[in-house]
Amino acid sequence: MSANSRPNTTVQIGSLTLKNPVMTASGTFGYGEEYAPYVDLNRLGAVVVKGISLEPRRGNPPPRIMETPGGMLNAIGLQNVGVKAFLGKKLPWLRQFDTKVVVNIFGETLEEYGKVASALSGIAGIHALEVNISCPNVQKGGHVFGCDPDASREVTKVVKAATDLPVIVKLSPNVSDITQVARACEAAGADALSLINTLLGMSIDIEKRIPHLKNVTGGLSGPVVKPVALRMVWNTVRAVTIPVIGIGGVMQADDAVEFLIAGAKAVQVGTANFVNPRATMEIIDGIEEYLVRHGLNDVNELIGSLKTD
Amino acid sequence: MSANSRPNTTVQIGSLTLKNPVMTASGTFGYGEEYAPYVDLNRLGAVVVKGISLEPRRGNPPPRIMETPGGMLNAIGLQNVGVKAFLGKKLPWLRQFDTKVVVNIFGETLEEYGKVASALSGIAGIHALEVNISCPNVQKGGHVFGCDPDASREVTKVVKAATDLPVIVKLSPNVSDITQVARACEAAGADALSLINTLLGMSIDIEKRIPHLKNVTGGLSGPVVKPVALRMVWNTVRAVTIPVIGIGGVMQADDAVEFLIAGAKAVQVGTANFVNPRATMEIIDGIEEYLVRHGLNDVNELIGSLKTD
Amino acid sequence: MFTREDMTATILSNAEVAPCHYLMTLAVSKVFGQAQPGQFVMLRPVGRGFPFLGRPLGIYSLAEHADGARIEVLYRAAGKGTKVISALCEGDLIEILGPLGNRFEHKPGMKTAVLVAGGIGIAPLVFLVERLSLAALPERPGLILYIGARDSGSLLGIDRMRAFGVDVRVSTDDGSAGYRGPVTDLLLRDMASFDAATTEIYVCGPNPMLKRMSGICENHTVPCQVLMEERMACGMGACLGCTIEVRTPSGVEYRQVCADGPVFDLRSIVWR
Amino acid sequence: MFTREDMTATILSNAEVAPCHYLMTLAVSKVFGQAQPGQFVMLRPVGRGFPFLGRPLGIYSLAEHADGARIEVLYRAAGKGTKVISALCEGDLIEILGPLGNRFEHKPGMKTAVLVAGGIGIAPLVFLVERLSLAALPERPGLILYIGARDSGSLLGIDRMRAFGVDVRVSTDDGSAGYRGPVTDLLLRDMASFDAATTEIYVCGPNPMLKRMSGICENHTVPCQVLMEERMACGMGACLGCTIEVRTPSGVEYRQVCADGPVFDLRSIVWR
Ligand SMILES: Cc1cc2nc3c(=O)[nH]c(=O)nc-3n(C[C@H](O)[C@H](O)[C@H](O)COP(=O)(O)OP(=O)(O)OC[C@H]3O[C@@H](n4cnc5c(N)ncnc54)[C@H](O)[C@@H]3O)c2cc1C
Ligand SMILES: Cc1cc2nc3c(=O)[nH]c(=O)nc-3n(C[C@H](O)[C@H](O)[C@H](O)COP(=O)(O)OP(=O)(O)OC[C@H]3O[C@@H](n4cnc5c(N)ncnc54)[C@H](O)[C@@H]3O)c2cc1C
Ligand SMILES: Cc1cc2nc3c(=O)[nH]c(=O)nc-3n(C[C@H](O)[C@H](O)[C@H](O)COP(=O)(O)O)c2cc1C
Ligand SMILES: Cc1cc2nc3c(=O)[nH]c(=O)nc-3n(C[C@H](O)[C@H](O)[C@H](O)COP(=O)(O)O)c2cc1C
Ligand code: FES
Ligand code: FES
Repeated sequence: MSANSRPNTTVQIGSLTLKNPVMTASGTFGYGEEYAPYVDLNRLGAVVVKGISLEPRRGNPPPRIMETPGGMLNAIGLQNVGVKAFLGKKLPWLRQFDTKVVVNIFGETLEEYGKVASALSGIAGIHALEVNISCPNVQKGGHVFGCDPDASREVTKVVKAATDLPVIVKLSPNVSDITQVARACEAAGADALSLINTLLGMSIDIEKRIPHLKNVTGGLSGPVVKPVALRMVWNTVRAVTIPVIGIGGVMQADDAVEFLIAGAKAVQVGTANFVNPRATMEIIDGIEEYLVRHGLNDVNELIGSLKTD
Repeated sequence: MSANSRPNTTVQIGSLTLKNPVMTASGTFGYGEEYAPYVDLNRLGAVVVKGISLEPRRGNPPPRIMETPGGMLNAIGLQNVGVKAFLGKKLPWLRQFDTKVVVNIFGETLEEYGKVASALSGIAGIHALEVNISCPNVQKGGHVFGCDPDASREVTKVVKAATDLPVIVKLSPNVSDITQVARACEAAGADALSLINTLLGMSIDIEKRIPHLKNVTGGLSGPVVKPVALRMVWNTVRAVTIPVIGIGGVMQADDAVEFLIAGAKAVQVGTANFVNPRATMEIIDGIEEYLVRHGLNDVNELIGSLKTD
Repeated sequence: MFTREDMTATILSNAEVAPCHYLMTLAVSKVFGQAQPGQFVMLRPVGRGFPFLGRPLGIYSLAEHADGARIEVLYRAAGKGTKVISALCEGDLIEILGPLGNRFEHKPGMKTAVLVAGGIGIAPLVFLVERLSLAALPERPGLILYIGARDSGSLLGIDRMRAFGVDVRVSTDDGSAGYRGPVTDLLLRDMASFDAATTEIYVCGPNPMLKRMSGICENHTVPCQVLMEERMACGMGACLGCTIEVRTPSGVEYRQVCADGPVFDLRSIVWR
Repeated sequence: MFTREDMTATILSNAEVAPCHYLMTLAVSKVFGQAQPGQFVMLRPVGRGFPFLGRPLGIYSLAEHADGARIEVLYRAAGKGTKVISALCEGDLIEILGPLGNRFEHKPGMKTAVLVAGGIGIAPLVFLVERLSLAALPERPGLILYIGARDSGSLLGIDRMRAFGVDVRVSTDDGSAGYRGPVTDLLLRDMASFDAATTEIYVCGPNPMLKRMSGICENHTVPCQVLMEERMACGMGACLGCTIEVRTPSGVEYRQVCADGPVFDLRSIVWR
């Protein structure tokens, strides 16, 4: 590689081409606008927006968040503006940027998943859907779709049937065997998988003897979840043939490189945005520096390069 | 409570009486001897020794451990001296102390679980068995017993049939719904449950592009797992009627108090012993101080006192 | 666009000014020159595992100069995170985000500004008064501060307030200074004397005090702005973590303290 | 029984003595008075999230006094954890465990001690030499040090060695001091001259050097003790994390570096 030629960082997530493997994680980057003062959105591989449902949602009562050692708990309750307001108020602003827009969707019933997916299809400026299956199925006694391979397969089928966009299914880590769910989603036609969503956790105010979160339990994220996320990505890339996107505790370039070496084709940056709004920019630069330092011409040479015996 | 009367800290784990709710976690306190220079074993609620199998085990090839943000990964591979050497060389030393000795056991087959359990029964100085079900079942394609409610039930049955000692079943957190496994073990006659064992994780040396652990994946422990452990304890205490012992990231008294408030009848201190060999002593003192500061005469008033609406 | 430099401050001093209360002076970038009263910053020690999230602290004072700005924050070591911050020394770097949030407002015709502070709640009000005393108002507004604290030792910022010509009325829980009892009692006595058309009340303090204030406001019409506090992660409206409930024409709705606030119409707040 | 005090040290100094190399002096409790050459301590900064586990560092020197002891550690800022430790200042407290591990041994009839150090590997050997020069031996043993480093700037501890009357033989990778090339080349030339019955070799350094040493030992019979390194959590034989493979009469077995070592017979080591 000649000294001044920059390594290729373009990666392929199914039919979706990213200029680099760094995406934002849903719910941690708002609708992009919030971070415009800190981030040049044109430089991002992709923006994944806050989870969208058919109708607007108020979310959970406060308090909704709490810091934990090396991470945080959240129980936002999927508050969002709903499909209509997203298309009317948020998407137009995002269209001006030269990046890929991935819309994270969820529902409480199979039908709802399908309706959201179709409502977002065939619309300029939306490049892919990410399906959050870590939601309670109100028709199945609130059992979380993503914790059951069959329910995960159903959701994937419904969404695939409702859209022509590439479909990324986002897996829950709160399962006995993530590869089962991964295979079920692949079989149902998922174009890619992203993992992990938050680990279920809890923390208590011992002076008041009440939970720190009004919702009692919440989702754990941040550096603390990285070892678990990395292990699940490593298991999943060897269980499926579709691309896998690594999520969980990516704070700096080194963390992203770990996921890429484990076999993830891209990473999503979540909680890191809160503690360092410029995290994505620094991670993009850091990955390129790593490639140069190790004499690699192409990030794809790094992906899946873990040596084991 | 009169100023100078000390609060009661005695707790009951089924038929097992502990002078206080602080136990050591298996594999993190050796066979007790290692910590004698730092800990007065007479003050401990109970000592849980390193997991014992029928035959001695060499364990995994090194490297076996790696630090992670706020925690550590280990793949010791259940190295241990085996039942015979334990009874001959380790137990006699432990007998001199006025504390409860809990022997953590495991096997690779149902038969092995049964044999270890009976080999340890009717022996002076052993007060209870803790059954580690987070082990691969060699007869079922290496599928981990503890990740399947039925397999967990079977193990519990076999052990109960083989011993008259109180049986504590130690649950794995790497499951979709820990309450299912908990109920299965309760139905099979478990006298108590302890949770959590380590979360499966992984980490990578990005310069060499090899896993930090020779075994590739390992068990995550330390402060990072506390929110997950606390959530699972909270779920489990409301799903079963037998006593639950909280394990995971208990570093200081405040952490122990969180588990007690959530409903755990006792806690186990694990990784904390590595970074602070006197952790158990300081936690025992700290719990008592908390009780006094809050005007509680009895630790049992604290247990399960979480207020939610 | 904000740069790394805009997100890094140098600690010029970090002194304990009262038991568990600290005054920190920070050398910051030019971008903080635009900071307005009521706005806050998120502070986070550099390169430590803990605290993981930034800590929101109001701006106590701001001074611009040629190649940057200097801000002060007055804070209480309330818990583990602020204790770590209070242990930082002159010359240490600290990660900073800001200026964040909305601002205290005042109508052009304001004749009297009534400030109500509980304990450390004085901090953002000092910055407000500094700006009001410079504001382009038809006539310089009368400034009255009602401040309550645990004891005389915990009364902070009063000297600065007096220096700005503020009429200071003190109350303490233990009576070691001024009136003995809640500061809201002091205010209540005078409420009737304020002209709702030309007076603005600004409140900052602990929740119990804020709730008493909203009780008072039910029987009076003087406009009242309050600085609300809630746990935060991002500080910029992205995580939706810092939620409170407010009454709106279209019913009770959630608002984000960091982005829609921290300053709200006290009468709109739904108290838990 | 060890107390909290025994587990807390005060940093008296922590200075960079060569690029990325630091010398830290610690005020420690009386219990460290028993420390022996080859033993180590686990160090961990107080009250930070990171590093989470202690860092094992060999003892470079020990001095007892009336109400305690003073130890020195000579260390390289190799990674994230030791970098944090290197940033600690005079007066800071640091958590310490120790003295841990076994010790370098010597037979009563030892006439010559051959020390082989690679880079920072010099540290524990300096403590060894200090003790050997005081040891109750029939005659004061001859002391020869073979030391290799990247360059002349990275040669540490030599002055102390000379002060103890050690005959120092230097090699550097870049030839900026002494022989250019691996220090084991220097040693190899002289190996034949050592009497296996009265000579003892002590080795400490990076793995590549240790492997070359074991190659040399295959063709010679001089006893050779090596200080091994492995990642550690507890430092006291409880976690079974710091495992290495050694040859024993009953075949290849696992040993714990912290409890069975860190000093081993170099010929018994099974290299990965
Ligand atoms: C807009 C705004 C302005 C503020 N201005 C000031 C000020 O000028 N001076 C001052 O002393 N304090 C101020 N506070 C309160 C200050 O943020 C908290 O005291 C601080 O966050 C406590 O952190 P801790 O780590 O010490 O407490 P911990 O209890 O250890 O914190 C645990 C978590 O809860 C959060 N938290 C705890 N209490 C509060 C609180 N009252 N408000 C928001 N988050 C909280 C922490 O940020 C942390 O994330 C302000 C808060 C807000 C929202
Ligand atoms: C018995 C013994 C004595 C030692 N004496 C000295 C000494 O006197 N001077 C000196 O400079 N170094 C010494 N070392 C090596 C020193 O422990 C490592 O350089 C240090 O642990 C690196 O930590 P880190 O956080 O900087 O590196 P990181 O790579 O960030 O550490 C990650 C993890 O790996 C462990 N680790 C990394 N390298 C080593 C290593 N070589 N040995 C053991 N653990 C390692 C760390 O402790 C940590 O747990 C000794 C090691 C042992 C086992
Ligand atoms: C405050 C917050 C809100 C989140 N909202 C969503 C969401 O709406 N949809 C979704 O699929 N994941 C959501 N997540 C999960 C993240 O996208 C990500 O999967 C998780 O936080 C792990 O990554 P991290 O450790 O980098 O944060 C949210 C996470 C946080 C912290
Ligand atoms: C080094 C190490 C060895 C362990 N060995 C065992 C074991 O033999 N049997 C077992 O049931 N659990 C074992 N555990 C799990 C602990 O007992 C405990 O469940 C887990 O570490 C979580 O608690 P902690 O966060 O306090 O460490 C081990 C943990 C560690 C870190
Ligand atoms: S702190 Fe994130 S939205 Fe307010
Ligand atoms: S470090 Fe724990 S056994 Fe050696």
